[in-house]
This record gives sequence, structure tokens and C-alpha cells, in this order.
Amino acid sequence: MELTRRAFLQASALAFAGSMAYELSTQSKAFGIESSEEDWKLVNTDEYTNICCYCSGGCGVICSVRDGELINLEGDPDHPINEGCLCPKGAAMFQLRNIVDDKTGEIVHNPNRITKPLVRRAGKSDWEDISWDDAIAEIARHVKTTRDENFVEVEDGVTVNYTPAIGSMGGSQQNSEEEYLILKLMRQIGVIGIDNQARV
Amino acid sequence: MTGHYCDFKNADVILTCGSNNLENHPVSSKWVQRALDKGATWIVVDPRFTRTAAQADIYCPIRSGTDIAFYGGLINYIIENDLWQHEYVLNYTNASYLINPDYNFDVSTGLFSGWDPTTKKYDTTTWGYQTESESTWDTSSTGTYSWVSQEGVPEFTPPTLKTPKKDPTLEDPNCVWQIMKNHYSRYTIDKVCEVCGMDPDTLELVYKTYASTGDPAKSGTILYALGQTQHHYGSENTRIMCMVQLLLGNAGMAGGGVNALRGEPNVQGATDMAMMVYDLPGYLHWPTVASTPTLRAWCEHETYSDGYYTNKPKFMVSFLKEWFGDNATVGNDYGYDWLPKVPKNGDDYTTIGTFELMNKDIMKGYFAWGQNPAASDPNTSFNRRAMAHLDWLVVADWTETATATFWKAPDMDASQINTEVYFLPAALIYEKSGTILNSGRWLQWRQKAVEPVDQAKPDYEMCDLLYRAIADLYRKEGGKCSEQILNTKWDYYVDGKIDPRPVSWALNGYNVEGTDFSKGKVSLLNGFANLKADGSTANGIWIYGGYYNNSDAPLDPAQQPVGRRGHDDPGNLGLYPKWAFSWPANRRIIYNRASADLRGQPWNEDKMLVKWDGSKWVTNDVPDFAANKTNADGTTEPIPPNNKAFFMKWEQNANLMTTGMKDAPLPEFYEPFESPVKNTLNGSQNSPMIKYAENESVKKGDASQYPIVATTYSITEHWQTGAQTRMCPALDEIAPQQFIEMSEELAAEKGIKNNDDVRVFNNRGSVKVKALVTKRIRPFTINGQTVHQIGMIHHWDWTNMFSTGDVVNDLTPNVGDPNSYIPEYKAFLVDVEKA
Amino acid sequence: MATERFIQRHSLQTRITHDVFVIACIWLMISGLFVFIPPLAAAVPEVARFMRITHRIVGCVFIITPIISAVASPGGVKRFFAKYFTKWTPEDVEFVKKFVPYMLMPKKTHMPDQDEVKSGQRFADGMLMLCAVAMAISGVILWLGISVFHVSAGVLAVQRFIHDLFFLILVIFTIAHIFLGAGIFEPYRPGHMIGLMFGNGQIDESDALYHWGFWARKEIEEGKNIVVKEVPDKK
Amino acid sequence: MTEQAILFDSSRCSGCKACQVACKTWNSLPSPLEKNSQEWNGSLQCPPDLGSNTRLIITFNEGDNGKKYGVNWAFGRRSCMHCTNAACVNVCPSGCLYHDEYGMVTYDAEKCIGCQYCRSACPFDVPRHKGSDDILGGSVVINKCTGCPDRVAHGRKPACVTTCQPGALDFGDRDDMIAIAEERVALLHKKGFDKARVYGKDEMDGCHVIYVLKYGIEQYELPENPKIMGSVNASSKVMKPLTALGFVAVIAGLAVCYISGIGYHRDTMRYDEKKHDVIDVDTGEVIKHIDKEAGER
Repeated sequence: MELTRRAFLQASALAFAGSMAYELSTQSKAFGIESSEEDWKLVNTDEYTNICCYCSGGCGVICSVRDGELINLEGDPDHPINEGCLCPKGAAMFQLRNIVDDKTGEIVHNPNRITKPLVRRAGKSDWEDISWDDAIAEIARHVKTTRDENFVEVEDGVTVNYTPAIGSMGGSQQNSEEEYLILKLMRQIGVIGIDNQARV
Repeated sequence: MTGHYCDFKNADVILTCGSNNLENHPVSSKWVQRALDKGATWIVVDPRFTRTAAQADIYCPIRSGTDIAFYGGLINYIIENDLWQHEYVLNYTNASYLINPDYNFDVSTGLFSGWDPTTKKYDTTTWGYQTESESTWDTSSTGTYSWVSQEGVPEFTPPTLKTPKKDPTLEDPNCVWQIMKNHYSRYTIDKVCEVCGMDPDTLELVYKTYASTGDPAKSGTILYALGQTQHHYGSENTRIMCMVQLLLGNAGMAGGGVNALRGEPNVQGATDMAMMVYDLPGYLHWPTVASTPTLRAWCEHETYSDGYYTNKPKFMVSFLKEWFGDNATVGNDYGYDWLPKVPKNGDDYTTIGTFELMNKDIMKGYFAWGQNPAASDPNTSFNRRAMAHLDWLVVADWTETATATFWKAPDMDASQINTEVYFLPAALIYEKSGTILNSGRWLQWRQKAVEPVDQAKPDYEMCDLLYRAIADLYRKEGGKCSEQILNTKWDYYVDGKIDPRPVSWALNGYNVEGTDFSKGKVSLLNGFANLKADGSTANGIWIYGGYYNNSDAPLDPAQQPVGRRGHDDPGNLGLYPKWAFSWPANRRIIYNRASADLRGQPWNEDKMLVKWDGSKWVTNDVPDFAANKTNADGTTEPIPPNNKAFFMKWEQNANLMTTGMKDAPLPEFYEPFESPVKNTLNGSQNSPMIKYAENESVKKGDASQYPIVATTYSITEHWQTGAQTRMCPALDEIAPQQFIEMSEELAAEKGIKNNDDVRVFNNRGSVKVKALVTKRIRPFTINGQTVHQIGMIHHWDWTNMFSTGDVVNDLTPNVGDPNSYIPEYKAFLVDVEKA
Repeated sequence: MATERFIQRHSLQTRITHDVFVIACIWLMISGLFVFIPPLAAAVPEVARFMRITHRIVGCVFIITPIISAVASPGGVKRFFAKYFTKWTPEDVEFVKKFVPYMLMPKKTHMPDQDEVKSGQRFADGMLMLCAVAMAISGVILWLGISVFHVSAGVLAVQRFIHDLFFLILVIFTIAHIFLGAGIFEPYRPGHMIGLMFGNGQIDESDALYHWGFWARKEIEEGKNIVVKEVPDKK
Repeated sequence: MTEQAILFDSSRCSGCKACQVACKTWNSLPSPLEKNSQEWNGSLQCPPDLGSNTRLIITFNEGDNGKKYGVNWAFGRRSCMHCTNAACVNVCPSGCLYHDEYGMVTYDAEKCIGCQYCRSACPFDVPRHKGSDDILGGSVVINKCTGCPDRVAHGRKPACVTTCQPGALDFGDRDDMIAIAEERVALLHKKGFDKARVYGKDEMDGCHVIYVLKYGIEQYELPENPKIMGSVNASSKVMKPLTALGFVAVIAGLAVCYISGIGYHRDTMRYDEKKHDVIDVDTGEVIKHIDKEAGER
């Protein structure tokens, strides 16, 4: 197995933390601007490699993490495609999670992000909060009702088992394993209307 | 992409046409610059003088939507000036194949032979070959296809190989070469200039420069993106580029190929994974009512008579085995009937069609996974009204998108909309792990760096929650065809928790024996060559075979091919075979057999990918052809060079002319759906097979009302509908508002000054944006008439805390391509006025 | 008990205006020095930063004080201009000619009688006022130019030069003003010079006759501003 | 340490502004968050100028190319030039600005007193100040490119250089950067870009940012012959010593006066307004008689 410096560090980290090492077990909410006595922004950070979420260049990025919080994100210098470089969107990927408050100068979670499930009821003009459990239960019920009411078992003498009433859009944003699960989830309830960002 | 990003450095000429690669695929700039530093020439053909054009050696303007005229002219130029690569074209393409004598193209009507005016479809029989001889598969126990007769393999009648007639002299009037030569003889330089709007000197310079790569030692690459594809003949645009690359012998070369710069991070993966109506993972076809109602029919209809796709039943049975697990047996056709079949009106279920279905109250529930059709699809104001017919909508995303809040749109009345909308907060890319593919088909592993903020969850976890909840309901209450759901294998857990790694096992493929996901035990397949049609192997997507194949450490991606980080670069060609994994089988440049001549000697030693040394193949890249064969006794021996350079085709030669497209055997120029001028190349204004053009919602505009050509595009600072990038303050700061680019001439005509607010409108909508008046945009003279074109960026909508704007896709027409169903975003009509 | 006569030379308003102005001026000079003298700021940056804030606040006082005073007493402004922009008499000319000899040989040089404001005083005070105006204007431009209007660097540089130049002139004339006005110079010492601005604003008859002969005699003749006080008998 | 420099090759720049973003994210500089608060100014040059939280911008200028299509589209770079003869360092009253070991002009924000002399001194109009909108200016602190000394000290290149995809930015020994720049300019001349030139090699006694300009300098918002402004020199080089001199001279002069005035005696006088006589109080002697009839006062 080829090991670069970075891969070696990761391999050691993995060995240290066991098979689930690539998932962090704890997350600290206490983070803020780096204290001035630390001479280096990335002091005591762990590095994780990732791939940019914009165009299809597949540029490598390195996420520097301290105490479960993202401290920095920049190009992966070992990556053969981007050699550590990132375009403006890639260079701003850190901000998807954390941004600098322009009033206080402190680093905070991006307020534009929604991090709780929401539901909008019929005829209402705003969102309501909903728990994950309730949201999933309600969606499952919707799927069953819609599917059972609109299901074609046989067409032209052929077993077809599809529902015309449910559509699914997307997949180009997800990882491939997720794409497979989305595809599988949708096709196994009989969905024909599957499409993704390949065209739009 | 047939190549990959690093490969651009090997090109002698780079043609950017239909992409704005510096702005929208900025990493390409690094590799284009490397090529330039080695002396390459860079041509940019674009309606606008972009930041990409600013750095190119040659810039040539082109009216949006006229690429086939441009490339048709290039083909004509190559043929007329004898600049094509003779040995390559003669041996590796179907140039010498004889076509059915009934084939015809009628210039006056713009129709090919086989047109049925009632169904408005082509019967492609007359586009096919004349047959020389027929042969059948040897499925005996010692035959090449002995596997067909083995136990467990579904019964099917193997296809008959019809060897085509050929004329190696290329003189026969029915041979592909003569038909093609004749077809493009109308595409003269003057004609192309008249249609596309550039001047003949510039065009000829472009043709001459690019055609220079017909020199066998040289390679030219074409970088394209949605500028080529987002037309109602976008697939033909792509095909004609392939033809050019074949004529010049560039396909399969290092620094050559046809390179789609794809726009989404994992759109390559989504396409591979068949997140489309008609597709099945790995570019197979999903079962349809019309052609493949049974597994037997599928095997008979889909399996090629020769070439690598003779193996399709292996891929399909393995797919069904992975999909249904133990529930799939040879006795029940491996569960084939439980898969939903695409009905005859399957086209209606693609993106554009789904909104019509909603509008007709046929589609009632909708999932949007990180996609934003209420802002990104064409004719979005219609789409929003259609979505209001939905009973329910589920959106999984990072932020409030236009889709999640279509009921909050300025033109919608929430009190009248009864759709129940669920927003599921998704984890960011570095808050979860998994595989992503780039345009170069590289599968790379993403490591999770941090936990999702608050209650956000990865999409895989959402899928799991939904699957379990739905399956529970059917288990408890029963319902329509509940076995479809309950027989599906869904066991991708590690320590009881949903996890992407077992899914990776499924995608890579595994031996059924020795595998038990529930026990964390898996016998991974080395590659797709190990797949079998007898139910002993399982695989979710055959082309990924080998990306995650180390059974010794199935839970450690770093010890899998996908997690490799090696920098070896044999041949110094930027192939990096030990970095991650590239499908298929870690091939970095596909069709690489074509990088060497008939005797297996590289056209250019410096760009050696594969080479026959007289007794074996010496390789820098994994051979994308049958380089070795396995004998009955299990030994392998090399296969000496032959002409089978394109073994994914049944002919094993590349197709200059094809029956594979629905709308034309040879790309022919038609005007965009909405165009200010008449088609002067043939008698049909639009492609006869344009999709959805007759839908009421389209509201076609004509040039008397809306004389200005508009095209939509992205800028480097933002991305797609801006849902992600507008949430990044640093990006809003460097590109705060939506603008259109227009010429000084048009601005003067309309009394518009730079930075003015302007209104852009047509029958479908009206948007207010800023005007950027610039010399970089120049009016075109088409057929002697002045045609103005504006460029519109499309990254805004009403959502977001930091930056909002109008939805530009309210203006785009919801018509599409008959092969890919892609909408025509790149050329439509509008008018502009000062706001 | 003998009596002594005093002339009321400056009103309360004048004195307050002058004194507030003086305090502001001194504060501005001190706080300005923190910017002007690098090692000073480097040594105590916290103090320097505080001084810089006060430079702006006190600058406001410096500018507003005379304006308020002028608005409160338009007549005073008129009189002020009348006495400062008056015709030069032969005595005024003689005063200027004799000024340097007088400063060096006060015992041997006798100055001519003067009006209410000596010619030299008119010149010196005029320079002080010119400097104040120039400093105020350039200061305001520097301040607002940076914080509100974001003017070009060239404008700022020119204003800074003006600010520095007039600071130089101001320093020279201020020292001279203090030297004479506060009675450090011995010929100016007897009497109540300091009290004119920092006391009751009155000048005793003898000093008035010495400095401003024409004015003193006129005041005494008119008698309006004359205050008679009992003083202990002289020995 | 050898002198280091940033190289900016405008003929490779794609105008993507990733450098602007990387500068912001590495240095944790905020962007405005108020909805739609940023005006677009009719150009891709955004923000249009350096600002209190913007240390670097890419400039866009469209020049006539004399051809049928397109323009000479110049992508320039505006940020600290890290001059050897740095006006800001010369003028800084508090020793906040200084040259680091690599020759880059950096600063110790703790020492900044917010006077903003550096901004008005800089011939490139580069230094900006955080909090400069604060009317009292108590929180004004310099904010300009530092050359990322923290990154350089840890073996990385400055944030802007690291992120540059087309390789328009580089960082290394100043001599090497100059050599690369000169080679590039020679190539550009060969390609027909006659006005291509190196900038920053000799300007300000040598900058630590070296530019390759593809088109004429007039397209790049750069001064042809940058100099420390006369008024800056006058202020720092002339006015301060002159003021000190003036101060000393006037004190010295007045000291002489003071000495000459010591022991001065003057008689107490009184004015007899009726007789128009000025009388010595002690002797009763009439010092002066005012002849009113003759017009005396």
C-alpha cells in the first residue's frame, strides 16, 4: 500500500482509534477565535481528507479539526489533481459550516443553514418544527398512502409494479453509496420518475 | 470524460467549446496551463469573451446553439483537406462499413429515412449495416460462451453476430465514409460563418489549428460542458465531437479524447448509479414494458452479439442478487418482476415531464435530494405552480432552497397551496464519509471530519430511517405489492448503525458465498471480471468492480483502492494509477488501445499508454481492450494486436455513423427551439424529434416579439442556484448580485448603461437584473441580419439570509433532447428593457 | 487706605472661551505628540490609543468652543474684528521695528503707546488663530476623510502635511504667547497680566498704560470699565 | 533568511478571485452579513477596492485589443507590495509596521495606534484599518496583507498563493521569482504582448511582490513610478525635525530674552484724565503730557 506522509498520519490515527476512527465520537461546541498565545492557527488539529463539493474536478481538501470543530479547510497539497489549490467556491467551503460574524469577529455556525427538521402544513405560510421521528413517520405514511392509491401491477399483460405518483430528484450531491441507497429506496417503492442533476 | 483532468497537459491543441473551463472548472486551468507551458495551442469557441477566452491563444465567437454547424464544418474541412488520420479511421472506426442502400437524408425536409410522421419517431433500420455473414455463440462446455449454459444462469437465446459488409477502399457510395463526406459537404466555411456568425478567417484558423492534431503523433482534446449539451440536440452535439476526435485519431490518446467537464460534484456517480428513468447502474438499461418485460427478454434485448457487452447477463443477475439478496433465485428470475418497469410513456417521467405530471395531478409525492428544481429547472414559474398540486414534498438539503420554499415564492399564495412540505437537514460533505467520483471517473474517498451540526444527518441515514419506516408499515399493514419492498435487501449496517462501508461492498461486488453483511463478513470480488450470471456473485454497479476489494480490511477505506494516495506516474503522463481508483478497472484513459497503431506501436512514444513488444503488452495504463485471454486450463496468454480498439461496441470499432441515437444517424444542424433566424442548412427549423415542444406550458416566443438570443451560464464565484454559495458570505462579497452581459451596441439601442437595472422577459416570465455592458459581447451577423445575444447568470432566487434575486430560469424553455431529455437552457429568446 | 484703579479688559465669556480653548489646545498637543513622536507611542501603545480617541473628542471642543462663544455674542465678534483688523498707526510700525531690540534690551528700549491690541500682538494672535483654523480644518478632513468619506490617500497626505506644518507654527507662537502673556518675560511681569485670562480679566492702571497707552487713557477718560479698589497703603 | 517574494503572473491569472476568498478564510476576516447589503458596481471587480476586512482584490480592466473580437482583459492584483523602502514603515509612529525576516512588511496589531498614517503614506494606497468607520476611532487597527508569516513559518505558502489553481501566484526566494517573471515576460514578448513587463523588481527599492503584467501598466491600477509621496517625506523627514528645531530655537531665543529681562524695573504709573498727564505714582512726576488739542491720544 502506498503511503504518503498524510496517509501515514491518517493510518496511525485509524490504528489508534480503532475501526470507527474516521467518525468522530464527540463534538465540542466550545470553539471560537484562536487564542492569541497560540502561535499557529492549526496547532493541535487533526487532518481529514475530503473532496470538494462543487464542480466535478474532484479536488482534494484537508479539513483541520480541533476539539471536534472545523478550524480550517484548504486544498490537499498531496492531491495530484489540484495540488493544494482551490477555486473561490472550494476555498469558501469552510463557510458552509462556520463563518466569521462581521459584528463580533467571532467564528459561529453558519446561520443560513437549517439543522432541524421542519414541516410546512397545508395552507400555512411558515415552517413548524418537527422531530425526526415524527417527520419520518409522516413521510412514510404519505409514501404508503400515495403508493397504494396509485399503483400499477400489470400493464399490457406485463408485470410492471410501478407507481406513477411519486418522483425523486437528485443524487449528484450525495456520495455514491448514498446514491445507491436513494436509488434503492425509490425503486423499491416502485418509483419510475427518477432523475438527477445530470441534466439540470 | 474519456480522459481525466491531469491528462489535459498532454494535449497539443486544446479546444474549449461549450464550456467555460477556467471559470466553471477552475482546476482545469492548472492542467491547461501545463499544456501551454509545453507549447500547446489553446482555442476557445464561445458566444461570450469569457475569462477563459481571455487567456486563450485563439478566440472564436459562435452564436449559441450552432455547434453542429461549427463541427460539421470542421469535419468537412478535415475531409476536404485530407487531414484525417488514415490508419486510425480505416481500422478503428466503421468508416468502411456499408450502410443499408435505403438510407437517405432529404435536405429539403431535414429528415432522415425512416421517419414516421404519425409517431414522430425514426425507424432506424435504414441507418444500419449491410450484413456480410451471420454467426451464433458457441455455448458448449468448451466454447467461448460456455457460461450461458451453466446452472443458475437465466435462460435466454444468445444474440446472432451479424458481421457487416465493408469496403476498405472507402469508395462504395453506401459506405459510412462516403455518406458522411457527402452529408457534411454542405457545411462549407462560408455557410458555417453565415450560421454561426464568426468571420471566415478566424474560423479557418480554428479549423486549421485543431485539424493539425490529425498528425498521428499529436493529440487534441475537446473540453465541453453544458454549453454543448443543454440544447434539444445536445446529444448530437456531443456525438459530432466524438466524430471529429475519431477522424483526427484523438480518441484514446493521452491528451486526447472527448472530455465532459461535469458540473456537479458527484454527477458522474449519479449517472453511473443510474439515477435516471431508463437506466440501471453501470450504464445498463432499467427494465421497460416495451422491450424488456422479463429477465429473459432483458438478456436477449440488451446483450451484445460481440465485444465486452456480451457479459451483460452477468452484470444483471449480479445486480438482482445484490438488490434482493437471498430472495433472488433463478426460479423467480432473480426477482426481476419486483423491479418496477418503465411504462411506454417513460419519457414523461424525466425531469421536464415530471412537472407536467404534477400539473395533471398524476404525480403527488416528490423527493428532492440536494437538488433545487424550483430554481434550476427550465420554466420554473410553471414548475412552482405545478408543485403546488403535490400532496407532499420532501426536501433534504443544507439550507432553505427555492424548492423547499416554493410556496413562499413572491408569485405564490401560500394559503392556496395544500402541499405538506418536509425539510430534512442534511450533513455537509465533510460531516460524513463515502465515495465521490470526479469527471475523470476517479472514485475517491471522503473522510468524515466533524459531526453534523445539531440535528443534521447524512442522506444515507435519512434513507435508512425512511426505508425502515416504510417497510414497517407494509409489514404491519400490508399493501400493494408489499414484496417489492419487503424482499429488498437492506442490511448495510455496522454495529447496528447504517454505514456507507457495507454499501461500498455492495457496489464493488462480492461472492454470495462467504458473505453475510449482518455478521460484518464479506468476500469481496477482485473486479468485474469475476462477475457471474449464475447467482453466485452480487454487485450493485458492475463498473465499480475493484474499487473496494480488500476483504482483509473491509471497514477501512484507507486500505482499499478507493483510499490509495500513491503518486507513481508511469510515463510521466499524469496517470497516477496508484491514486484512488478509476472505473473501469482503474483505466485512466479509456479506448487506450487506439493510442497505438494496428501493430500495437504507439502513435507517439512520448505518450505511450500501451505497446505490443512483439510478445506481450507493455502498459502505462490498464489496457481498455482484450489484452490477454484465459485458456480453459486457467492459464492466460497475451492477445496480439488487432483492430478491436473499441470493445464496448459490438462491432468493436467506433461509430462514425450510428443507429444508437433516436434523432439522427449523423448529427445534422437544426436551429434552437426559439431562434431569431431560419435554418438555412436544411428544411426543418428544429430537430424533428424535439421533446416536449408541444406542451402548453412551453409558451414558445417568436423573434418578432422577442428578438434577442439569451443563454444562461454560471460564473466562477457561484454555483448552480446559489443555494450553497449564497450561504457563504465570502462568495456573496465577490459576486453580490445577478447580472446579464450585453453588448455596447444592444445597450445603446435600448438606452441602457452599465450597472443599470434591467428587465429581461419573454412569454414565460420576467426578471430584474443588473446590466453589465461590455465589449466582450458583440452582436452577430447571421444570414445578413444582426442578432443580439445576452448572457444571463442564474445563481439567485428569493431564499437566503445574505443575498437574494430573481429566478432566471423563469425564462428558459422546458423543451428537451430526445436522447437525454436535457432542457434547452443555452439558447432561447427574450427582450430587454431598462427597469 | 489708598485706592487703585483697574480696567476691565476681558469679559467673563472671553475668559472662559480662552481658557477652555487653551486647555483643549494643550490636550491636543499632548495627545498629538503620541502620534508625532514614534517612540512615545511605541512605549505606551495603550496610552497612545486612548490619547488618539481623546484627540478627536477634544478636537471637537477645540472647534466648537469659539463657535459657541461667537454665536452667544455676535457683538463681541464685531468688536473683536474691529480691534484686530484696524489701520496701522505710526506707533504700530515703530512697535514692530523696536520689538526685537526691546526683547533683547528691554531696559534700554522704550516702546511707543499702543491701542487696545498691540501691533505685534495682532500679528502673533493672528498667527495663532490662523494655525488653529488650519489645524481644525485639516484635522476634520483627516478624521472624516478616513472614517466617513474614505477620501484618497493623496488628500490625506496633503492634509497631514498641513496639520504638521501649522503645528510647527503653532508651537512657536504658542510658546512666545505664553512667554509674554503669562509674564515669564520680566518686563511683562509686574501687575496682573496672568489674571487677564485666568483671573478677573482686569488690568491695573499702570500696566495698562505701559502696554496699551492709547487704550488705557481712553478707557480712563471714558470711565465706563474702571473699577476702583482699595489697596493697602504702600510703604 | 533569504528574501522571499510573492510572484503574480497576470498572464496566468484566470480572475477567479479564489485568492481573495482564501485570504479571508485563513485570516478569519468577515464579509458583510446583512442581506443584499453589497452593491454590485458593474464589474467583476468585487469588492471594488481594498477595505477594512479586505486585504487583497483582483482588478479587472478591459482594454481595446485592436482585433475583431474580444478585449485585452487585464486581471491585476491589488494588495501590499511589501516594499523594501516602505513608506508605511517609515511613517508608522508606533513601530507597529516592520519588515519581517523574509522582507515582507508585516505588523504587530497590538502596537497599532490607529493613526492611519501608513495608508496616506503608501504610494499604492494599500493599508486599510479595521474599525475605521468607528467615528471615534478607538478600535481602529491596521489590516493589510502580512504575507501570512504564520503559514510561511510552518512551511506553507501564503494562503492566496496556496489556493491559486492556474499557478498565477507563486512564493519563494525573491531572486527566483524575479527570474521566473523575467523569463515569462520574454515569452510574452515573443507571443506579441509588447507591453508585457516585470513590476516590483526595482520599484520602491525592490518590492517583495513581483508582478508579470501582460498588458500595459495603465490597465493595472498601478503607479508607473511609485514614490514615497512628497508630503509624506516632508512630514516625516522635514516637519518633525523642523518642529523640534523650531521648538528649541524659540525656547533658546526666549531664554536670551528672559535673561536680558532679568532685573527690569518699571515705575508705577497713573493717568490724570483731567490734565491728560501720565504721572509716576512714586515721584509724582509727569512722565508724559497728552496734548489733546494737538490731536494726541
